[in-house]
Amino acid sequence: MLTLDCPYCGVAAEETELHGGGEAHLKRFGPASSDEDFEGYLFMRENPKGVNFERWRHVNGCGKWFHAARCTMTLEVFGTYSAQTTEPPKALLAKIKKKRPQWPGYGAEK
Amino acid sequence: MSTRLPNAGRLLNRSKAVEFTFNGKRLKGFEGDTLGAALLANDQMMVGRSFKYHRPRGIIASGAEEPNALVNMGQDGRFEPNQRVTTTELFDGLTATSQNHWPSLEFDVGVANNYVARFLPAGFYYKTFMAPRAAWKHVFEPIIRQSAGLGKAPKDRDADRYEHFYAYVDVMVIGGGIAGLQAAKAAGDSGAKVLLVEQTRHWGGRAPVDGAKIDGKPADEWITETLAALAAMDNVSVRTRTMGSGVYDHGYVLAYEQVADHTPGDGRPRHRLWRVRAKQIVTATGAIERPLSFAGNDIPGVMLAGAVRDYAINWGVSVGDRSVVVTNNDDAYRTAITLKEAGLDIPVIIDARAEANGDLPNQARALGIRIETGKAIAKVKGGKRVTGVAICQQAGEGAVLEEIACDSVAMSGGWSPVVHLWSHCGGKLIWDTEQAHFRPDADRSPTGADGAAFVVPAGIANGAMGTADVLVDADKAGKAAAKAAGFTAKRTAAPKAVQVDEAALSPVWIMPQGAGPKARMKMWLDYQNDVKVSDVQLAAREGYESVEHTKRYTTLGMATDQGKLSNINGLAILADSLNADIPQVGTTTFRPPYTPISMGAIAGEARGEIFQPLRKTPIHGWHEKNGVYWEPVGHWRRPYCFQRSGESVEQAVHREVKNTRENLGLLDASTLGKLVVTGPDAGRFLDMMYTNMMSNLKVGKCRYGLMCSENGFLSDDGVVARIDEDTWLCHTTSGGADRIHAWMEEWLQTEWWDWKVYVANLTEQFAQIAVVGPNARKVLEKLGGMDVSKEALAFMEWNEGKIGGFDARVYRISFSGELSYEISVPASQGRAFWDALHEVGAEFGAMAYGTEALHIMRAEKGFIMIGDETDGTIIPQDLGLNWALSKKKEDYLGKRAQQRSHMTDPNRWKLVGLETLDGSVLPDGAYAIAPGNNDNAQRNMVGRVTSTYHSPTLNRGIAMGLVLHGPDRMGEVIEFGKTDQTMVKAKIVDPVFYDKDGEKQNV
Amino acid sequence: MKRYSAFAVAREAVRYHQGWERAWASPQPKKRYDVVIVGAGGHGLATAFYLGKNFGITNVAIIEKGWLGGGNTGRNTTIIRSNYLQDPSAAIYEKARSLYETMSQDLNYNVMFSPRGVMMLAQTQSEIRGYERTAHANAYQGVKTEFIGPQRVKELCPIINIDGPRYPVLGALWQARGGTARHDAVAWGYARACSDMGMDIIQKCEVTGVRQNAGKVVGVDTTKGAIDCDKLAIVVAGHSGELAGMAGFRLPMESVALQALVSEPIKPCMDVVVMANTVHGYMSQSDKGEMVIGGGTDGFNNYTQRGSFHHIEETVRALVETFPMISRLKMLRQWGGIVDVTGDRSPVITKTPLGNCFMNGGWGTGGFKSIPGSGWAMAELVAKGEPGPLAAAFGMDRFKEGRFIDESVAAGVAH
Amino acid sequence: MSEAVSALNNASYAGFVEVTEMGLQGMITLRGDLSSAAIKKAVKTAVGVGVPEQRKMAMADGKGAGWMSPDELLLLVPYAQVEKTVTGLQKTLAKAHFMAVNVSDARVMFRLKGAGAREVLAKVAPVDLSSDAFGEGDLRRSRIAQVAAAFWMSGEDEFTLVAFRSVADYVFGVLKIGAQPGSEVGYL
Repeated sequence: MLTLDCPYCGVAAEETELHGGGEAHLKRFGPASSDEDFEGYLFMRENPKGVNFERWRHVNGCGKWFHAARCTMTLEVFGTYSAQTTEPPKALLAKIKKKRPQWPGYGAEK
Repeated sequence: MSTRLPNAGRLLNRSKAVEFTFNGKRLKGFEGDTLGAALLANDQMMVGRSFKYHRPRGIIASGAEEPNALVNMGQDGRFEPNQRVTTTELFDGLTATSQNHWPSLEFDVGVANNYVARFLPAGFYYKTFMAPRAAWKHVFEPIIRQSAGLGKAPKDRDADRYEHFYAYVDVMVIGGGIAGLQAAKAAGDSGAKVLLVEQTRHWGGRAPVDGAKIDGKPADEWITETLAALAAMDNVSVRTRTMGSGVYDHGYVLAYEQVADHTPGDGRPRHRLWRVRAKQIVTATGAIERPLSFAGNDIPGVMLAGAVRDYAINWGVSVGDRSVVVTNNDDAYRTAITLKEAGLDIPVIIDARAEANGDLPNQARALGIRIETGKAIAKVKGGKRVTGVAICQQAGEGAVLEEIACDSVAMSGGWSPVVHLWSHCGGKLIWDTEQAHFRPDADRSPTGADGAAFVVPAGIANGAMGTADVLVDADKAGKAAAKAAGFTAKRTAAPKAVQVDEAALSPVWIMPQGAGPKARMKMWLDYQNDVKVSDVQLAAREGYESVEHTKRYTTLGMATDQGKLSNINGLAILADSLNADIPQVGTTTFRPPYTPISMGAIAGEARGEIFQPLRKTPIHGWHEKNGVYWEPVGHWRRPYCFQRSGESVEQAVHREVKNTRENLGLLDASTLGKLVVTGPDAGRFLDMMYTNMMSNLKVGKCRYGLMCSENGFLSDDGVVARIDEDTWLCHTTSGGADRIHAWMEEWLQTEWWDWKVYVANLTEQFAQIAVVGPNARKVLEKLGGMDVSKEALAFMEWNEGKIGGFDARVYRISFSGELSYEISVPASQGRAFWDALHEVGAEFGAMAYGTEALHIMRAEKGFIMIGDETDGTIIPQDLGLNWALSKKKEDYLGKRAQQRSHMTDPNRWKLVGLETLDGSVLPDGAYAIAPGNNDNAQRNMVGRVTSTYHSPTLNRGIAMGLVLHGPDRMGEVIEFGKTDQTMVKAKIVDPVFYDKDGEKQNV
Repeated sequence: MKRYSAFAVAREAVRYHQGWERAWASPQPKKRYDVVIVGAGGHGLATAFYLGKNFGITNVAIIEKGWLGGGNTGRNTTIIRSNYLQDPSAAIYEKARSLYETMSQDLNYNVMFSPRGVMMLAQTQSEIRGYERTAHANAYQGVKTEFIGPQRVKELCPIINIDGPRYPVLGALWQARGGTARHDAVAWGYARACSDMGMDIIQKCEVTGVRQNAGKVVGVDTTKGAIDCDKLAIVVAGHSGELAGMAGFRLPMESVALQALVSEPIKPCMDVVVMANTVHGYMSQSDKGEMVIGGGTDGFNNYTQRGSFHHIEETVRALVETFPMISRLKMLRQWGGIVDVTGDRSPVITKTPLGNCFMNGGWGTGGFKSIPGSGWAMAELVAKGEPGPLAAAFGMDRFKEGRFIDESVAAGVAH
Repeated sequence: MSEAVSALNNASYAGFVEVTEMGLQGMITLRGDLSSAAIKKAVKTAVGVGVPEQRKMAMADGKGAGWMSPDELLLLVPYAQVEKTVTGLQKTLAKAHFMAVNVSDARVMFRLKGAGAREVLAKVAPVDLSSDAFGEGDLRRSRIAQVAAAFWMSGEDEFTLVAFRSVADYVFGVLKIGAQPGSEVGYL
């Protein structure tokens, strides 16, 4: 039963107040894009064992979308941050790296 | 025989006798009894039958670990199977019956299995019952099902109610023994908010039974004082009858409070399921005693030594006049001493160890009890109860040295910490060779949201076995938990206790060491599922080497006690068979709940009318009073039609269609989504949301729009009205309002966050009523207040003002092909407006109609319906809606997806109208069948029916469907297959069946 | 290998069952195999079995990180049905169902396939339409199903509350030859048969790398050393992403927890399998007497094999409403499995960017019921290098082309 | 105009806590940049209180403003004054990017009153409602059993709760069950 800190409300929202929105920081591809890029955008997923960047909506709450960095093996939450960004905050990446020296880093799988 | 001892029983209120029945027999007990204690006090040795062999089963334990003594309890709405008698509080009028036998507990035909037990080893059913093929389903399986299962299935609806409760604490302490009490005290002293729960109704656990002295006082005194101290702290709460049943991620604990099980029908909720969020959890869950594996260790009267002691001291029950004690450790001597001091006979203590010279054995000797070391039980004699034991050398193969008569056997194989709650969320274990048990590995504890440990084991649950150690460990645990929760623990010393010095146990996994196969087939590991030493050895022999394989192959530990007694013993046998160390073999995964919890408690208050939210429009009440036949739409209920007396649903629908076409129909359209989109970028935003242009819509006008998912598929449609320069009102489908609102917010928040747009969902602010039919204008004119003439309010225009005194916004749109106005008024006035329309409209033939009439009328007009023509795999192009796909826009959600090869494939099925040659109604969902089969030998299909109705207007069947190259095949006749393999012929036609030129709606 | 039979059991009983031989060998890996299959779950073992049976390929190793059948094969609710809507799904699930019919005899291991019948309740108008559509499709796909009315539902399952206040039962899609089987036995039976054909099942052996050369797989590195192979088949369900990562390609998949629970055992009260998709819950009664209950998947990526309790709550809530009598039963045990879900919630049986590497996964909630059909189709793909008719539609290229196999359209969630 | 009626027309239940539907209440959803001077001024003129802090409800003689999200407030005014207030907001904010809509009829408002009010709510809302965590003026958007709701502590032993109009019966139903005599928890 996850709890995630909503960066907008400042509450530790619990899973029943949240709605998961899948992988974070996907780049949208529109009409001019290649089949590969479009397929990647809509379907291909990192699905990592370990640090995962994902989207959540505080649906039974302020209604805002936000981002979370979470470990899919331990469910540890490294941090949550604004939805209005195209990549994780540097400070958060540093924090994760410190906690998980083995972690290849954001986007390393891509 | 087992009886009640005079004036013993620390938990009894002897002044209050309690009556209950078992298998119809009227019996007496006392307040404070468990059902188990009371049954034993009445010499009810046998209480049930085992799962597989239907062997006689008696009470073996005194708590949650009891595998045997399960009964049917209560009656009718309060009947419940598989009640554990050892944890069931006795109350006046309790009724219980034994389980899993026919015709009676004493004479059970199922016992036949026992006589052929030799032919029914573990997994025998995997090797047999294979021929003839049909026999499994029709012969073997039914027999197995009948003889399996335990209690009877309840028949009636549950008479009780249940509820949930959310609590948030710094430290939750699970277990109310001296460890839990001390841990709670230590944590509470730091100022942390503490919740302490105990599964029974009593505090203190086993300490008082074992005669512990704490800070120089008897345990009972210390417990009372500590409880008083806890009661004095505002930051500490304590609850009995509340079991910590599961530990989940991020500090979520499930606690199961049995509020009224002991007072049925007193109006309180029966169970309350607590969902606790704890920063730290202390598991002070104690330990469970292990049986010893000797032949006949399952005969009623063979019990755990600790349990025998509990019954004597807590409930003043002697389970036998002559009790043999058999052990591999010192603790069991406490039982012998207790019984002896109670004036009962202990013919012998059989100790498998070479010597026994600890304090307790010496006390026993001093009391004149005979002690036989290095010995074992070769076999227990008796059938439905113990009559004696045969003694042999533990080291030998079981040659009988002596037979001793007795009526009960108290056994102890040592104690295993209760590590369930530690393990639920990933806590790991280490093997303690000294104590021969698994205990929590402090270095590998469960971790929480912050990645740090959040469970702290305390006392015996952490492997601290002596009273003094328990208190020190618990004090440490309580302080550690408080610290981890952000508090500073007080510098206080742990209470002191005299620790009886106990000699080490010697692990004994079978008795005697060299017992042969025949004897091993009589050594029970899992009493309820009838798993024996020989079964585990067989599993190992056959290659089911992983502990999971063995568990599943033999069903060891899969009974209702989840292996509380059998797991370690079984593991040891498996390890021995594989010549491996026990830690190498490892344990099975511990899963919640610790002991079973009621489904009712899990469901909580959600049943009947409030099982799920039911959404109601302001006009809902009128519908209920006017013969409505409901159709669930999401959480809404919409009128499918309104039946009049003697009318079938179909007749009602046809009446509603005809009346709407000929006179005046009124539809409650309040459930339609109404989203207001406003801001300088609103037009640009809607151009992305919809496939067609919305930015160029003129103020005062309406336009029908389509929405697609990013994957290209149609997801919603509706009429959009331009309210002012910056504001649009978007109608969605009834099911779509919340979904589309969320969809818009998602794009605004996560993709185009710099666009200046706000969206609000005003669906429920308004009641919306469709006024439809040739007389629509007349009724509005009669109500008066707004010019609704063709000139003032043309088709696809809207206007707002007053109608009949109501604040109204009027949209001149039509989904039926008739002259039609959709009028929205504030929800608070919705019902009044509806009534007014009926009143004023009476002379014009006003009549309510439902969703089915709506569907038929739109189908007659060839309008598509989201959810009928679409199913999540349909793109606008399939439905001939290309006109709604803007060519001017370079992008909209779904546009890129619609460029993929399969989406542009000319062979996609396309929308057409369908007319059966014989005028009949095509079956809903029928497929168009073409000659031949595909590579998987399935018939070739070239189309399907998406909507099909009897049209009362045309008095024939009409349908829409998707057909391969359909639009190019007008007039062609194709065949649709019925489920009975017969075919219906239908002609491909234009989907618009009625008023092709739209004259009626444009008047 | 000695055959199993009632006679064999009797013969062994005489000598206290001391004479039983191992059900399967546990060898050390050889240096090289024709085919290495990663994953000794039901799908992996079935793939191996049909490679041997249908194509005579027996120089095969099945490599398993843990214990055979220890993943989703041993964690599901054992439901078998083939009443799917889309042609490709109906084809492969019906193939699987028909193979289950004779599996006990084919494997000489009683997997207790029990065609007790599966019903999917229709509790809304749109469900009625969806299931009627499925019944029509099934009629021409060779799948025997029928749409039945509420009274028939009540006859078949008397403990159902067909006129609950919220969602009265309006009918059901009924597949009489659907049912259940003993999940562990399916894995064990295949394992025994594969071992008997001389294949090596290597347990406690984790793949740590996929060795490649010029766009082809040459072998795998494992915790028991390097193993060469001509062909590699990856059949690891929830762990597909990890293996694909080693092989260097991405998948349209995510791994989520799927939860289930059982009640304490009671005497028989329910002979059929009931699925209620409107309220999200399904239930059957095992031969042991436990009510076996399943629900939906968690809404986030998760490899812990633990689920969130509120999903259990939603499922139980739904079933207490549908079967009021279970309110006074108790939940004995809950658990979770990790299922891999694709973009259209249908599986992939597919070639990969590596010529001689093949992948089978993405079964989501449909894994157990498909095991034999999946193995059959996968074996053909591996043996021939090209998909046969059963697998043809399940290639991974469909996501690029937009050619989806979407079952959610009629049956709601596919369990 | 005709008589307007609220969802449950002031229905009430007296258990160990009193549950009352509050009848017609003016409610306005205001969205905009809450830190902007324009909004601050507009809110002040509209309801006589300042823009509330995060998760707070600010009330002053029958009017008030509740924090719903970083860009949304719920304004409370007497039902009869809603339209006037909305027009007022539109005037004062004419130059800003904002949204002000009347949601009075889209919502239902309940009041929980009595010593056990915290406990009744704690049965259906996953929120820490202990006195040290939730006090007068505190507001939270969460869920009530299975539906979204917002509630705030509007007095000693008193909560005010807002949910969607269509589920008024459902919310009333779960609150009544929780408030039934015999269901006291004795914890909060």
